[in-house]
Amino acid sequence: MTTKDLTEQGKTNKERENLLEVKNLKMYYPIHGGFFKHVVGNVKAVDDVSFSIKKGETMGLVGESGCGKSTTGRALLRLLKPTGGQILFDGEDITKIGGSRLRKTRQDLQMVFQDPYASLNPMQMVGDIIAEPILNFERRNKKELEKYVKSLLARVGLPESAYYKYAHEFSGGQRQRIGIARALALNPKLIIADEPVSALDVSVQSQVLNLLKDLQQEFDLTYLFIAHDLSVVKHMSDTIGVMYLGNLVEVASNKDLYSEPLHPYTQALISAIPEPDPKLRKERIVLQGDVPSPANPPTGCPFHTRCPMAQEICSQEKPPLKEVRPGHHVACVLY
Amino acid sequence: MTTNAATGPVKEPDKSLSPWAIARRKFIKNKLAMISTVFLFIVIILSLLAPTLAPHLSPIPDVTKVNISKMNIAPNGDHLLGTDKSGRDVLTRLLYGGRISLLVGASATALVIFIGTLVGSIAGFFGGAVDSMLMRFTDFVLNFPFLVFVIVLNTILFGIIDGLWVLIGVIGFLSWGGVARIVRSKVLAEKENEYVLAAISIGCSPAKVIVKHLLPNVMSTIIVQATLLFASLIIAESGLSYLGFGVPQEIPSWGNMLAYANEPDVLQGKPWMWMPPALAITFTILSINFIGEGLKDALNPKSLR
Amino acid sequence: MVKYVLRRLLGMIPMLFLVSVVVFFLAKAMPGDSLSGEIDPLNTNPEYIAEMREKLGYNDPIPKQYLSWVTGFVQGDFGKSTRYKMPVSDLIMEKIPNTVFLALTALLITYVLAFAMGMYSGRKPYTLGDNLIAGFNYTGLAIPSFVAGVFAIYFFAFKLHWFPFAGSVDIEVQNGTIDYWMSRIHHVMLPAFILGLFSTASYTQFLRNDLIENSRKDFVRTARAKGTPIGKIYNVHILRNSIIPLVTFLGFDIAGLMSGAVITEKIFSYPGIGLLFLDSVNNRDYPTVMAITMMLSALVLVGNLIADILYGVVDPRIRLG
Amino acid sequence: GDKNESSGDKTNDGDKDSGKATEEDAGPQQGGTLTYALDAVPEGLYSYAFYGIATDAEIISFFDESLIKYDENLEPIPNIAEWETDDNQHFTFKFKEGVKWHNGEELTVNDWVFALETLADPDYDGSRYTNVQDIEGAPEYREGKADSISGLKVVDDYTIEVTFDKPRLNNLTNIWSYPMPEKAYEGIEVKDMSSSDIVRKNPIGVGPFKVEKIVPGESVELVKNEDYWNGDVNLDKVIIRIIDNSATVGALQNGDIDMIAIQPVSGPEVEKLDNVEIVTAPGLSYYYVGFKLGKFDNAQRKIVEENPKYADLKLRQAMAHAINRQEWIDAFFFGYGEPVNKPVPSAHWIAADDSEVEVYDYDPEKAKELLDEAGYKDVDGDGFREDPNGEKFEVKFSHYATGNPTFESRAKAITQYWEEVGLKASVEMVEVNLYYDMVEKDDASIETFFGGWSTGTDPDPSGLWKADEIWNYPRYNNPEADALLDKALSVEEVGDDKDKRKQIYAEWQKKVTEDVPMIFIAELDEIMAVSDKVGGFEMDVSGTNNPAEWYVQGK
Amino acid sequence: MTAKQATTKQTPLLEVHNLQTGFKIGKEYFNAVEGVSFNVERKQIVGIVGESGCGKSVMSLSIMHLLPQGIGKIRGGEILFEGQDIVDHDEKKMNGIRGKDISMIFQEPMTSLNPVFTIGYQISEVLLNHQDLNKSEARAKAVTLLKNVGIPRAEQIVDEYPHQLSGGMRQRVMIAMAIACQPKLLIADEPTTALDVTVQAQILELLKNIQEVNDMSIMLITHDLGVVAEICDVVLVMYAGKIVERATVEELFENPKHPYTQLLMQAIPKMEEERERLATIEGLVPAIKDMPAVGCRFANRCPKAMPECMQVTPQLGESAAEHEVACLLYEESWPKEERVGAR
Ligand SMILES: Nc1ncnc2c1ncn2[C@@H]1O[C@H](COP(=O)(O)OP(=O)(O)OP(=O)(O)O)[C@@H](O)[C@H]1O
Ligand SMILES: Nc1ncnc2c1ncn2[C@@H]1O[C@H](COP(=O)(O)OP(=O)(O)OP(=O)(O)O)[C@@H](O)[C@H]1O
Ligand SMILES: [Mg+2]
Ligand SMILES: [Mg+2]
Ligand code: NI
Repeated sequence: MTTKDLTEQGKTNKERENLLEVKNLKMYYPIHGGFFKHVVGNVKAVDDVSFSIKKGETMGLVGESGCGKSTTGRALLRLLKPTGGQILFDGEDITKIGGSRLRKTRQDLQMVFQDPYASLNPMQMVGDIIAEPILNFERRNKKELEKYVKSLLARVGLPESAYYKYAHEFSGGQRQRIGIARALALNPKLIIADEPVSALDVSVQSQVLNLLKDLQQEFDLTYLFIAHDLSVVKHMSDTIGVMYLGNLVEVASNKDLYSEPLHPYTQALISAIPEPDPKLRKERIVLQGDVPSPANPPTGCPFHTRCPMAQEICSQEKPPLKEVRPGHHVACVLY
Repeated sequence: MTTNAATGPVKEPDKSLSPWAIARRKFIKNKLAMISTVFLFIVIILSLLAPTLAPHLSPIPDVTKVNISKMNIAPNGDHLLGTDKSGRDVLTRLLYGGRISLLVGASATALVIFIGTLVGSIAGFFGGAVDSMLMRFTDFVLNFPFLVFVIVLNTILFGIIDGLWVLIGVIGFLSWGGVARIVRSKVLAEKENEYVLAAISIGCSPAKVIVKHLLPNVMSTIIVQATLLFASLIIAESGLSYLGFGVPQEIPSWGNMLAYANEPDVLQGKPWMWMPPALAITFTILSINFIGEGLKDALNPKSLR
Repeated sequence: MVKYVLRRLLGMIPMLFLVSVVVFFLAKAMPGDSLSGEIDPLNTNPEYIAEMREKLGYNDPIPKQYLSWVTGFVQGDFGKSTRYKMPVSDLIMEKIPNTVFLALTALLITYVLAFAMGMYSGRKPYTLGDNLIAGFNYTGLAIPSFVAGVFAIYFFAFKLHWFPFAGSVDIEVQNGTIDYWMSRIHHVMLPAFILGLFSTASYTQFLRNDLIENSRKDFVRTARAKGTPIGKIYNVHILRNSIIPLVTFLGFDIAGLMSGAVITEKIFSYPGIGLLFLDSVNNRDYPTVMAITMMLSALVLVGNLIADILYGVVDPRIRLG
Repeated sequence: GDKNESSGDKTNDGDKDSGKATEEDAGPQQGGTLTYALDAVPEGLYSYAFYGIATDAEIISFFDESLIKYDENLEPIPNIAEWETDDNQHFTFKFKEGVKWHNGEELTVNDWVFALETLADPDYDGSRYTNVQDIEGAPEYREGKADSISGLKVVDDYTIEVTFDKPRLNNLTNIWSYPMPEKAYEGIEVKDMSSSDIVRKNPIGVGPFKVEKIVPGESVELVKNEDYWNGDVNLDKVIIRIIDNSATVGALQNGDIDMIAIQPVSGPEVEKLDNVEIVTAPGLSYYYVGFKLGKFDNAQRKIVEENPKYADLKLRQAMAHAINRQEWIDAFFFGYGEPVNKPVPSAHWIAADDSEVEVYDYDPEKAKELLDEAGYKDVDGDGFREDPNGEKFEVKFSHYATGNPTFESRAKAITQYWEEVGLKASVEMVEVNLYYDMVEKDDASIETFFGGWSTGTDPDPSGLWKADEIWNYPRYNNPEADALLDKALSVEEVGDDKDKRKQIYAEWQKKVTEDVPMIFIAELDEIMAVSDKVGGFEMDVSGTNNPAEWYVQGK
Repeated sequence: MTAKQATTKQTPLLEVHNLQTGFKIGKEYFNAVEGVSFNVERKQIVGIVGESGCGKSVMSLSIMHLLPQGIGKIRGGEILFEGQDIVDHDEKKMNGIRGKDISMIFQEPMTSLNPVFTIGYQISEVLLNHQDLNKSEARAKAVTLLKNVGIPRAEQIVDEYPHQLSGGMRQRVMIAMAIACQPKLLIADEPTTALDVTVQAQILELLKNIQEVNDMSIMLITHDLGVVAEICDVVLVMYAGKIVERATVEELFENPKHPYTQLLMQAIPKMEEERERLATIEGLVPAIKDMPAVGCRFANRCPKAMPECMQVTPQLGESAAEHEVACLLYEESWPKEERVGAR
């Protein structure tokens, strides 16, 4: 609101442009071993991922547990230092910056976290939790600040009285709203929502999803929406990226992906989702086995170990992400 | 939109207890812990008031003066706990001794907690090379056999610095390793919680993350550790004094008073000289331990999440 | 595993080196000439002292002195005790069996008692028995060991005549006979109990709490769902989990008991390392003090290693490699 | 100097006559075991030639003996050997025949020669060379210039002539009188002797008991020597146990131990026990409060500096008068001691009578007077006296600290006496080893200090008092006094005349007491707690009687 | 499916009548399950859905007598297993049933296995508890079981520890353990919630197969309506300790009656249809301490609530009808105009 400057306001009306561009992002976690705790290997949590998000749109990221979704999200916020690649935010490469520059950039980049129970400091009052990001960047009159925070609370659907309470007094859904309010406080351009509803009941999940949608419209927000539930992602996103073992295997628009999934993994994923309709009981593609360890990924296509359509070549070459239809990217030798 | 409606329990808007307040309530409900707190409080007050109280409790309130004519008197009306081998009033010395024993325990604890928390939280928060370096150093310090090093260091420093502070410093410097480790592991565990990431993402500096977000959450562990340490350092003081490597003899402390039990004639013949400090130590430690247990229960984070 | 142990042992070297540096400088900081017992303390002839100092290298630069001390040390030459006029290594070898025996007995008593009481308390928390055990534990934790020791002598030795009040063995029995060992056990029981009192109390309490905590774990529910009798659940499923931390304490105990023995050995006039150490400090027998300090430091390291190895052995989740 | 371990043969019940546990008994009984306790840990050097501390000597005395012993006047008398001399330089010793070592070898003069040569050996690592250095040729032997000591002339197995470098009155009392079993040491280099088994594990002697077994640091088992040369041994066995101080009373009461030399502090408690008697004998040690009067230069072996603070004699006298020694002794030594007025323990034959020396009785008024005279007056009204220049004056009193908590209070008590006469005083407790280091090196922080001396059987006080001796801690520097000490030893001056010698020493004592380089505080009794079942035990100033005569009843 | 063939003649495998289970809070007991009644027929898969905290787990644990000791207690009702009331069975009698006739798998495959025993040991244990086998036989059988649940390298896996397995594998191990003695009833408390969709599909597939092969009944607890639709025959919808609706799976999804059920269904985003807004249910399931004594427990969150809902407690019919609902809107006695009929 107040912190938004006018030139940017102007831009939003123009043709939608990329707010975030990720090029060949790599994020390896070192594995320490031996007595001297030297690096003995790497967990390739994110291995060469590229995508971009347009201003005002939502990019969804799905994939199974451990495939590197959170890591991607955290790397974008520079909560982690990427091993390689570029992150262009608003045209600026933020991979290498640090210190105060980084902190400034973070004003525009915020995150909503997965675990509503762990993402709020239990020792802080809700009011302080939401006010803290603001105080980190500017001095504010106390009264004014309180008013602002309360307006945010109201906006996310919490009573003003929540200001003086502590997180433990709230339910999961309410906590998630507090987390959203905190992310909103700095009036960011991009919000990374890392599985914001995974821990919630369906009834509450829908509240949060609705809220996020409303806020997007109201504040012209851009989302990177991470979830493991394809139906939720589909509900929220304009484009969807499917991740598998640190790789982006398919990126497509919402509609394309569902109507015409290209990658065998995406197909299996969609088919595995139990439809809440007994009439739709169908033959499913049931994948065998589990996701391999990213510390020791298979050679070639990461999916070939479980792929029902795997060919010989799959185990040798890693297929790059190609645009096979307009706006539909896939990394598979089949295309 | 439906989501705009207030969903919180609107019934009781004023009920908002901070985690500390909740812990306090729970602690107050714990009878044993409360009795212990009161007891410890009384012990502390009595010790602090020693100079004021002494003249009322004993005809010879001077704890340092030797009274040859009043030596080895068994407890009687004048000397409620008798006198010791220097003709000093045992009760008076008990009060003064409490000051020193508690002071040594408390200051050493404070020192230990300070160093331990500093090292542990920095190592835990930053991880990587900083962590390995600090933890190696911690291991190194932990490697010193405590008693042995205290004795050696105390012998060296004896007479160079005021004896009491030597003791506090030496005990403090040798004992922080455990706290550092515990704080580190707690910080590591706590760091996994997303609120730490959240704090970084909203632009908090590392120092602020540690001080404002991590430490309050690790504090419960630190407090519990502190009580345990307080107890064990009081025991350490008395043990060292008993062996003759603790508080300088001219300063009354419970340990120094207990050292009389070393004398061949005291143990069986003059129990009033060593029983009071022995009981004082035992009950003080007992109450501190109970307080520690109470705090552990009260601060149990499971009650919050 | 063997490789792991070897690597860990190798890793101790830098640590021992640092410790040795510290010990060396501490010794240097102590008043008097500390590195050797070679100078006759009764001979005050200045020429003699100067000559000996030169001969023994006290006038060398510090690093050189350190080097010669540490090389001697590595080769098992800990110097000569100024007090006992014999090689420190012999002195230590003479005392160490006693302390080891004491420590092992203490360990045994500790673990037997802690297991018996902890199991009982953990299975029947908040009962009378549990409260009694808790009472014992809290007292054990609160009474300084020397008070407990002095008390124990008073009651068990002088009043009840159950145990001897001093020494490690009755001198009149023949070495190596059954009587000899019985006498040693008889002598060691009381000090060992006092030495282990604190650990006994804390382990009992630890085991109890851990049992209670583990009994709430999901896998206990699974075991019950399988129809496993509750006794077996406690004795097998829960205990096996609770043992893990306790067993690893064993490693730390080794060093802890050795240095903890200082007070106990003094009270019971039990001739071991602790008493030797105290005696050496009191008599400024620096070579002995240094050797014992180094030995105990090394022991702490070994104890840690043992703890880690035990951890790997009892906990399948930790793999050593 | 702790050489008072030789045994005497005459009873002296001491002034605290509670002893003589044996009087009414029918007579010595044969057999039985005696448990003798020590409250300190021996170092384990079980040889007179090598031991370092009195605890070891106490054990050695059960199984080994000296060639000569001392009566209750500390006069040497023959034991295994007799001697003759005309000039106090040439001595002829005659050994008893048939005295056997525990290994069966017979004791001959060669064993003694062996002992003396060992002590004079450059590799010898004990501290007793002083006891042989006066023998003619010993220094040369030590320097390697001779392969035997020229002053030793073996006449036959039982006769030896010893020549000293010059005549001295104390040559006999000074010479090393403990033979070593040469055969047993065969093949052991001198430098290895102190660590050899014969010293540490299987020591042998000629005494009434044989060492059967040693548990280091804990106990020693001795059995009757059937071949004892000097009559029958009553006891079958002696067990020596090391116990902690704090267990003394309990162990005595329980009968776990039969005998132990106790500290005065245990006295009252032990006296209360029904089954234990206390036997005392006057000791040869005394406590003092020293003044640091100067600084000693170790290299030049002389006192090079005077310390002005306590230079005023009247100040020192006043400080001496201020102390109520009787009260102090009763309080801290429970009556097991007496005020001492001179630098020689009263039991010693050279001790002067109190009438011959300057006595500083407790007299605070006199002390104040003296201080007033000397100009130490309270000019600023703070209750304490300032020095003659009006500067603040504070007496600093140092005392050694061990684990013993009473040290601090007894030191404090002394300063309180001084404060009562208006001298501000403070105590500094210094860790005991450091303390003696500081005292010896004349550390600036030592002004007045507490100390204790144990004198030996040799009456000569030179080692502690002459200006060129490092152990002259007060740095007492009076050439007249030194001259008297020299004179007392000079054969030309004194000859055989003991009275004359004593007279010179008395003069010297008077001089010292006049100069007050130290305030003599107390001489203590030796105290032995002895179980009722023990008989035949006696003790005097020269030590206990021969353990061969001890026995136990009722077993 | 199998359900319909089996219903008629035989007694139901499990009959639960008016089950009440309470927890001690402070000194008082509060019911987490309040008068629940239902049947499980042989070879039937019964799904139980509801929000978190509405008593699904407590109910299933009550059947197994696995409530936390000293805190949770069955306070009334009957549980008839094959016609026999097991409510008053002591621990020993229950041990004869648990693992043999009724077995259970849990939500958290990570913590439900004992970390310090091998997989083989843990599977053998249930066999040794109930069958007269020696150790090596039990082990051999464990290998077979592991193979049956589709674990590769079964011979090696038996000697491994739980931490060496992935979540899906652990859940398979749990299933292997549960079916070891060919129980008649398997209670599965959210067996797939912690798993990824692809793995969830595997496990559901497995459960279906096993059910068919072993002829057992399954009580499947879940909060995922998709899962219910996938494999269940009959569905119970629970809310706040009560069953609010019961129907065959087709009927329920076709025609959800209770407002709660309706909202639940509308709250989930569906793949095949585009919905701008999702339905929401405001508020929370009340804590067991705050349950209203009378009235519909859903009333305070129900968009269709009437004043009467606060005063009259709706009852679920006990008939074996295909579709039962506990809501005043469907009570015949209620004024027609305010009733919401079938759409
Ligand atoms: N701090 C870390 N150190 C080492 N490895 C890590 C770390 N954090 C994550 N990983 C590993 O990186 C991989 C990707 O993790 P990430 O958290 O990004 O997965 P995710 O897709 O978010 O999974 P989920 O759905 O469970 O949240 C995983 O294999 C994980 O084990
Ligand atoms: N041990 C317990 N002590 C007290 N209350 C309990 C306990 N266990 C469960 N409850 C209460 O019982 C009610 C029902 O819990 P239950 O675990 O059956 O819910 P659920 O339907 O299984 O939910 P979820 O989907 O989260 O597993 C809840 O309100 C819960 O708070
Ligand atoms: Mg994640
Ligand atoms: Mg549940
Ligand atoms: Ni709305």
